[in-house]
Amino acid sequence: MKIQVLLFGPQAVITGRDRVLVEVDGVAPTPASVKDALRQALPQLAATLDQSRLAINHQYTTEDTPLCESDEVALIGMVSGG
Amino acid sequence: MKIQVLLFGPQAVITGRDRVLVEVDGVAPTPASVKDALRQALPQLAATLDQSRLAINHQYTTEDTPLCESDEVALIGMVSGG
Amino acid sequence: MIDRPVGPMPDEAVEVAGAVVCFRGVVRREESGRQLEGLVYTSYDPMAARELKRIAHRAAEQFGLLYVGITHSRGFVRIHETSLRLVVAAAHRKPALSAMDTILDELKRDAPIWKRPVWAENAEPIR
Amino acid sequence: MIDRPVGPMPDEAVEVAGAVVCFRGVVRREESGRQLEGLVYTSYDPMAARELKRIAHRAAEQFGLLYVGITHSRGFVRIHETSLRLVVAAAHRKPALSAMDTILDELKRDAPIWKRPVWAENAEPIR
Repeated sequence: MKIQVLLFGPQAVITGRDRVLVEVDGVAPTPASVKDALRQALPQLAATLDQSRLAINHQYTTEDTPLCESDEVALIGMVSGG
Repeated sequence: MKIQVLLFGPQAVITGRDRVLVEVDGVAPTPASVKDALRQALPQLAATLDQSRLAINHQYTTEDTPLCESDEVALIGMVSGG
Repeated sequence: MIDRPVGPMPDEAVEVAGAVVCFRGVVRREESGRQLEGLVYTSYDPMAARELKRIAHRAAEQFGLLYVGITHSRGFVRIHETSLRLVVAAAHRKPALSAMDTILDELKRDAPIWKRPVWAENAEPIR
Repeated sequence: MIDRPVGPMPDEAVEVAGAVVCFRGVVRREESGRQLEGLVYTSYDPMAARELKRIAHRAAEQFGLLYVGITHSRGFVRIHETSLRLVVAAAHRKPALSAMDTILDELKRDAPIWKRPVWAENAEPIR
């Protein structure tokens, strides 16, 4: 299953892109497996992935929530608001 | 030695006065002895004297600071600013 | 009004400030379940100003503040109106918020200021 | 601007508020010792508004707040200008100050907002 992941902030700068399409195994992959796929697809993210969270449809999610193809998935890391 | 003590707030209301002249023994009496004299002169203050402090010339003072006759002495208790 | 801004002027403070916090203490509409018209604040005057200044300076030093301004009302303050205003500026948020807490604690403990209620039943507020 | 006042309207809040605290986060003139022209804030938009609302609601419940308003700037904010404004009203001071601290911690941790520096050397600030 192909999942599009939105990128922001320094992670968008490091990778030079604001979204990435990753291939994830399984019918309902989890955020953890999306992170693994990101690590492979964009090695520049490796150093910051552990402190990053995935948001699904604008909400932070746990590592084992199953994903649907229609979900809006975003990688949220290195935030610096305030 | 006679010392005039200024009274404020509820302590002025309880005693019905904004100052009181008390007689204190010694050449250089201390705030502690002024408090004792106040306790005798105005028994209505007894309940609040322990949580009150004396100010000498607009500064809080310790119980054993010697007093001069020219000092402005005030009893500061039951404050409620803010 | 007792008004004691302390420390460098706001113009200089703003050059390095990262956090500005303003606290307003507001007279509530009741006390012990009884409706208020307002509160009358009295103070022991030269000493009240001196204590506010001392508290502000001490906090400025302890927390490295860039600006402290304390304003406390005197006389009648109607309900919903501000009786106390405290402005603190610091390079960062944490010292600004800690200082605010400390300053308010010390003000309530040390400032020779007293309030007395004017109950809503009284037609004439005391001024 | 992301602007999410939360809770009862100020008019109602003022009826019972005893403490109103306003926090302003100001863009400082330098970062890591280097002069700034300002900061550019970007956000993941529907989510940023949603997170601010969630944080405000949670704090309102936890601390019994009467009013919470969070405003975060988006785009270029020049040095010495305000990037974040937080207003909290409560019956008493302690919950207002604690809530402010908690809200700011959570905002910094959870709000999908990013800043990037515009250095003073750049003649053209990025907008």
